[in-house]
Amino acid sequence: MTNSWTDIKNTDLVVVMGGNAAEAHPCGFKWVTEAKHHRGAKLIVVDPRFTRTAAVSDYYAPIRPGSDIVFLMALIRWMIENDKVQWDYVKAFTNASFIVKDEFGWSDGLFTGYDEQKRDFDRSSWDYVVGDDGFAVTDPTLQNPRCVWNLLKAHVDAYTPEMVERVCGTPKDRFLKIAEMIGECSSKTKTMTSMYALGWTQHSKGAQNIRGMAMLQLILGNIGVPGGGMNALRGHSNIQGLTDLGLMSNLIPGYLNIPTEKEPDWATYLKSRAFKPLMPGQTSYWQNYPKFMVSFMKAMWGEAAQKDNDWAFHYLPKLDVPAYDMLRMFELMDQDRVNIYFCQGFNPLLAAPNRGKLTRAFSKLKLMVIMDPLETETARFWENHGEYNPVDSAAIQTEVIQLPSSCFAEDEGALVNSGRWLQWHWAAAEPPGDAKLDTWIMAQIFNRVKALYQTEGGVFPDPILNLAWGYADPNEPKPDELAREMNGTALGDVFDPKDAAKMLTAAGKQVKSFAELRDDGSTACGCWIYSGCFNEDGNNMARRDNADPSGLGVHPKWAWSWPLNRRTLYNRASADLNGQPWDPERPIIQWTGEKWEGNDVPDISPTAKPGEVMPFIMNPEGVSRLFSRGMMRDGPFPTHMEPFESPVQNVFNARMRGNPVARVFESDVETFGDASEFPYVATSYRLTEHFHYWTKNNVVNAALQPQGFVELSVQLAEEKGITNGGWVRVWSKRGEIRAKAVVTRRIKPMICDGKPVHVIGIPLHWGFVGAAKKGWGPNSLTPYVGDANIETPEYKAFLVNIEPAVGEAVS
Amino acid sequence: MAGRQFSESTDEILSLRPVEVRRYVTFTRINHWFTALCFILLMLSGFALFHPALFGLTALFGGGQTTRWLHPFIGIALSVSFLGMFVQLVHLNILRREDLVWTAQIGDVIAGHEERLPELGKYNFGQKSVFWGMFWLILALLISGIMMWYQYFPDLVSVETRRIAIFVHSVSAVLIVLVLILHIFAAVWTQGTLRAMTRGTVTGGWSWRHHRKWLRELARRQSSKPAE
Amino acid sequence: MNIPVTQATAATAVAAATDSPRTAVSNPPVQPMASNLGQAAVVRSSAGGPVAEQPTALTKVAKLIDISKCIGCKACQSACIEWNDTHPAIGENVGLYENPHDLTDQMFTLMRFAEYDNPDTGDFEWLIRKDGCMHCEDPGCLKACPAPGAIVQYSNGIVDFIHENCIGCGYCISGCPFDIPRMNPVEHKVYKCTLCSDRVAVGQGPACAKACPTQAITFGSKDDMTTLAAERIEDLKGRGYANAGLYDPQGVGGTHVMYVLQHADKPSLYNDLPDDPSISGVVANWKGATKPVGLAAVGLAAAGAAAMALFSRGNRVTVEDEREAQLLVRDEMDSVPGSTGRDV
Amino acid sequence: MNIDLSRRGFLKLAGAGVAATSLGALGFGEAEAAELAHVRDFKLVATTETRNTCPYCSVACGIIIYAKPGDDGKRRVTHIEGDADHPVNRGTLCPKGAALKDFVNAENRLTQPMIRKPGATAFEPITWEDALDRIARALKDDRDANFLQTNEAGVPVNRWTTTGFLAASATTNETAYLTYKVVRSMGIVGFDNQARV
Repeated sequence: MTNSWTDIKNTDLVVVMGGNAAEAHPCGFKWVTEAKHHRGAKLIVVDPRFTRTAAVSDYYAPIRPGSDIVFLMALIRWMIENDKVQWDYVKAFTNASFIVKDEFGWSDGLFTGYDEQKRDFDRSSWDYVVGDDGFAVTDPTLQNPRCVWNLLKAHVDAYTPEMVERVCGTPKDRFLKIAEMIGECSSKTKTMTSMYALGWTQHSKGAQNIRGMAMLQLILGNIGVPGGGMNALRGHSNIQGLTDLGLMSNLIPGYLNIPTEKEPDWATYLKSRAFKPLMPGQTSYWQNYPKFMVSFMKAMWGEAAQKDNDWAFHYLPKLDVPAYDMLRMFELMDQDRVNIYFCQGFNPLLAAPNRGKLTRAFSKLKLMVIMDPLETETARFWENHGEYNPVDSAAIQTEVIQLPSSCFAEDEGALVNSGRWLQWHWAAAEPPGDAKLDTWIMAQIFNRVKALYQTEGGVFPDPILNLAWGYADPNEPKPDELAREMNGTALGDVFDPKDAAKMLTAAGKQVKSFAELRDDGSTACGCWIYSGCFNEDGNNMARRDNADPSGLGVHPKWAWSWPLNRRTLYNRASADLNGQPWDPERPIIQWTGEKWEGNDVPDISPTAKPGEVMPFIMNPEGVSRLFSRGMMRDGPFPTHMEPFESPVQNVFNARMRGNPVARVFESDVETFGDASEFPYVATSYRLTEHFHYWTKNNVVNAALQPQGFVELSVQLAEEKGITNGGWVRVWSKRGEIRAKAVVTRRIKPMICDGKPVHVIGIPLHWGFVGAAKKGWGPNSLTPYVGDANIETPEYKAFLVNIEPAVGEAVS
Repeated sequence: MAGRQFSESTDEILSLRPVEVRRYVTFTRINHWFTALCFILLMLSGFALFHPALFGLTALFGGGQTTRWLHPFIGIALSVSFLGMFVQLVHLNILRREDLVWTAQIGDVIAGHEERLPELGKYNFGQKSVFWGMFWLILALLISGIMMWYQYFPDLVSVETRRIAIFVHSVSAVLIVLVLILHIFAAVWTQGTLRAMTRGTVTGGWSWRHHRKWLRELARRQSSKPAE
Repeated sequence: MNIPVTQATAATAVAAATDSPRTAVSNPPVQPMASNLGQAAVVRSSAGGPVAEQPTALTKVAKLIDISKCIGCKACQSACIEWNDTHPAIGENVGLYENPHDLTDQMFTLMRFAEYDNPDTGDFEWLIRKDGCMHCEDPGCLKACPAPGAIVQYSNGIVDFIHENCIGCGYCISGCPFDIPRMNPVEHKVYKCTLCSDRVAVGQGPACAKACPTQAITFGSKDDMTTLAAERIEDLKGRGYANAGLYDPQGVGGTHVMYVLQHADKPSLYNDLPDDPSISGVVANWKGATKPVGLAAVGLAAAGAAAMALFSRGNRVTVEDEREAQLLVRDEMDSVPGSTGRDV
Repeated sequence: MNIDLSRRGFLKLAGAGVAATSLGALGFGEAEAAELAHVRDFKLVATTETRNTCPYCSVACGIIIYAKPGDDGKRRVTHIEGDADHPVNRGTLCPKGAALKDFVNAENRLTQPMIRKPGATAFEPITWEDALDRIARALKDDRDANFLQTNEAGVPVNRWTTTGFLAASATTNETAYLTYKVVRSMGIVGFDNQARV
């Protein structure tokens, strides 16, 4: 989220598209009802199903799963056509005026540079024209036909309301009414917020869905302002934290990167991360990258990381592929190229796509280690549960070790909420039986492996032997020790760069914030964006002053928000070129003539003059991007792409299947189904009564929605002879499930490209362990393909068939 | 053989001086008193739940919960028991022409001028009314009682029907208690009656006075028995 | 930084809530607190059970359920289960979102879902109503109950069951105009929402109102809730719901659980919420006239019969009657031709 | 004789009825049966309160955990409720959060390490010592066998692809950071977390 949960109360219009906030985030959704009640805000819901969010909306429109880009581009087109543009914002704070290279273009649904063999674009043409001075060329008058604004106008021209009706199945009048409501938020004093979640991410072009809305928000001038923003409603309680901390193949805490093979040394690695400003006088904050990186290496390897060994650069692995993400690992497993796999609080057997493939892949492991507070299907993938898990245990040679871990009630530490607040919590009880804290388990594993290397030697033991492990009890590092390590410590005295005589922090003390981090090895910091969370003021994450002096829902002294306790990202953009708030009634920060001040921590240097330094300091341009250059693999503008399994062909290019650059493993190609065999569109989701597969173990939540079901329209039910509450069989090319049928008027057939499209909703929760009735997850059906940029699986749009089935099978 | 129109086969003149007549055999008397016992228990437990002022009666049964579950079972017992009575007594309780005359001359009944009334069989219209009153009210109580027997039949009828059932049950209960009072009163007021249900016999005078046709038939029956 | 853990000690003084709570948004105490809901606050009690002569005058409370804010998430059900330590069964799907499928003795509140195609706007609406005890000012359950003190009404308006006194007859189930109370088939006691009387008694709001994520359920004084409702109704009218209104049915004297309805002209749209509920005439008659009249009739009859038995001579059999009987028997026996004699 | 007896009997009966009636009217029954009105004992009395955060979604609602010692002397959770002081949830909780107690105390909580041997049809208990030693041994062996120090071009790559680690989504930052350190120090690249899905 760019903004915080409590900030939503400042909005005038909430658009829930690509999500189901009321069901997935009920307590956060409170701030929507608050905005409706006290600000008269309106709520729009666009969703294939009439959800419980829609139940309290002011306006609802249906949409075919996987067609969101068309809807969003059509909204942009409508805004431009009807002059619903926050012009001052667009001209000053976006790259609308930047001139793009002449070679860049788009035709037949593809941008320039496509290589069908590689399934990749050559993105070199997707960039600005850069002048001899090294700065990008712009046309502030927006007259140049090659400026971003004019290219955008041309790009969205095809996305007419009629096109929306044709591709999305959304009635034209519904679309136009929504466009009109949204258009009102181009006013400087009206804001719209976008609340989305997996409804946008779980597509083969998920990132482009989100970009589409982000662009719309920029055009309306809604990024950085109270009540605005792009608000990704993160799923799990610390998904944000784990992402911040880089627990991914290619990340280092604080959104730094693991080097690739093309960066064989420190100098090369840093060279591609120079982040030289693309416009004169701009702050390009990533120029501090080396400070963050060196401090991280010092936190990891302490004394072993020195300037002369490039800060132990080779202790880091180098990637040969963009990422060894979950899907790639399961693919490698299936190829018998993985031996050991750890699942820490994760149930991939039900969470990853194409369960059949997963079972096959897990069966090829030598050892699987589970750390979990609860029983999971993954831990028991080898156990026969009749039709619910029809495996031959004897044939599975995988050893499985299941380690009982603690849960939230029993441990201490911080979780990062969707609004980037780090909130500390304390242990209330002791783990049951012999269950142990995760930190203890990780320390035990590490210490034992280290001891083996110490006694036996082995391959490249250095990074293990030298890992910084200065914890009071090496067997159980304490949460506050780890938090302090993440915050960062001065290893030597840290001085003010502007005044070498002024010592900011003495050696041995906690650094105050990442502003004190250095690239000379005098600071260590585990996660630079968290720097400031546990400094010499104490544990700021444990703060509990809920005061809100501004009344804008800032709560500056409640817990701690990264970065620097800033509650709204890009908040500099909430003020105009003179530094005055666009909306005087919602002033979040303003320029006093000398510095930035206000209700939030300014997202810019406090002395950066408003007319000179632009708000988007994390971009070398200083402005936001309507045209994303080569940053995304599938295009600088979002363009319509059908799901890999779609009932209709891409209107731009009938030959194009799904996202043309999404990664498809060879073995999975044949598992994609066609509309001839699988005529119905399925979409998967979670019900508000449940939390993924966890609450299966909870008798209360199991009672509130006890049994697996699918939802379908009255019309489809009649067509197929399916009765409400009766059994159905749903199958795709990859597997089948049985479930009860919920026949409802909340799902209605749509007409797309002249033919009726039926949507079948498949909620997830059920498996073969737990208190709830046994059942299947939708992942028995879903295709094994992910988003082109981030590999999130396409769970929200795929094809199935359905028929009535008979009662409970014997298991 | 002389016809048996006004008497049971077990009714019999037992002695002549003085005349003593068997009115009820032992089985019938046990049946009656068992029914009566059930009735009393039902009345007590029913009254306890009927009016708050009488809730204290639940103490006799060991509290409200016990009273609540016991009452319907006693009701079933009574119904079965009464059915036995019904089978034994029903044919002499069918209304006859003389019952109309009796009813028309109810004043003479109350005044004790029975000589002005027609001769009656084993039962007079009052007794028949008690019989049929009991029958219909027990039937109503049984049916409505089952409808409101929540422990075993929670979903037998709709809430609306159950409300009516409860209403019918309580009104019927009041009526049947009134019938009972009439029954006991008549038994007491008409002296010499009670022994019919205690000893099983009545005096000849009682029979002559109240049920002369019955007595007459018994005498005829016993005189007309074939010779040994 | 405040202290994260507090340990209550037995030595802590017993505090008491002086009046009804005005909100559900507060954290409950762990120190012993005196309850203000006891015999002293009872204004009505079933079947002539004991009431306080001068009941503690507590502010009337109400729970306001704003259906236009309700997202049907069932947090109220969940919070209710956890607070009241009930155990609803894990059932099955029968094609509905209602789970359990109805109120039970283990589920005091239930989200009911109604799909409605609004003919006036052409829009589809999903009307979700939290069902549960309405805490009537004139409670039909209390009226129907035959067990003294098994159902009481406190001066703050809460209608509560005193389970020790419940005899399990189920009359309250028939007496309720909203079909709310449910029998526990094992204990033979009837259960329903208590409005979390144990929480209210120590100054806390009901668990459901505290939990409700969108604050569609709010709790406070009935006056405050009525004012809040008016504000919400105004907002809804501004959003095109011309018939938005408050559901506080006067047929039962008003209720201490009220709804803000988008379509207050048609409460029955919301899964058969009664349009104009009142205590059934049958129940009223049964508990009204029948009781005293019936008892009087029985009493009078008994007394009359007793008096007559005492003071009138009764119908006696005379000596002449006995003689007449002997004559008759003799005559009848003899009169029969072919008689072989007396078979006595 | 009969008559008199009968009359006495009747009077007795009538008298009993009147007596019962009067007793009832005098409140005989209530004094005996009616429990005075009262509410349930407040169940949080004498519990400990701990501030915590709901582990489900990222609204991260503030919660208060109420606990008291169980039979084994260990502190056990008896109730969980929203923290009214929390600026985001203001004491509210969703249907999952409101039922957290039954998550913590779920029957399916794991309480001891288990091992499933190759081809076996069931888990069997194993001690922590043995389990951790087995894991460490397996890691060391696999790493030594499959760690790739340089690629074909001779560039140092120091990666290990035959072992993977899937991290959680509800562990604390502190656990996550420690996990990061351990996994990265070994050179594991098959590293991912729930954010992927």
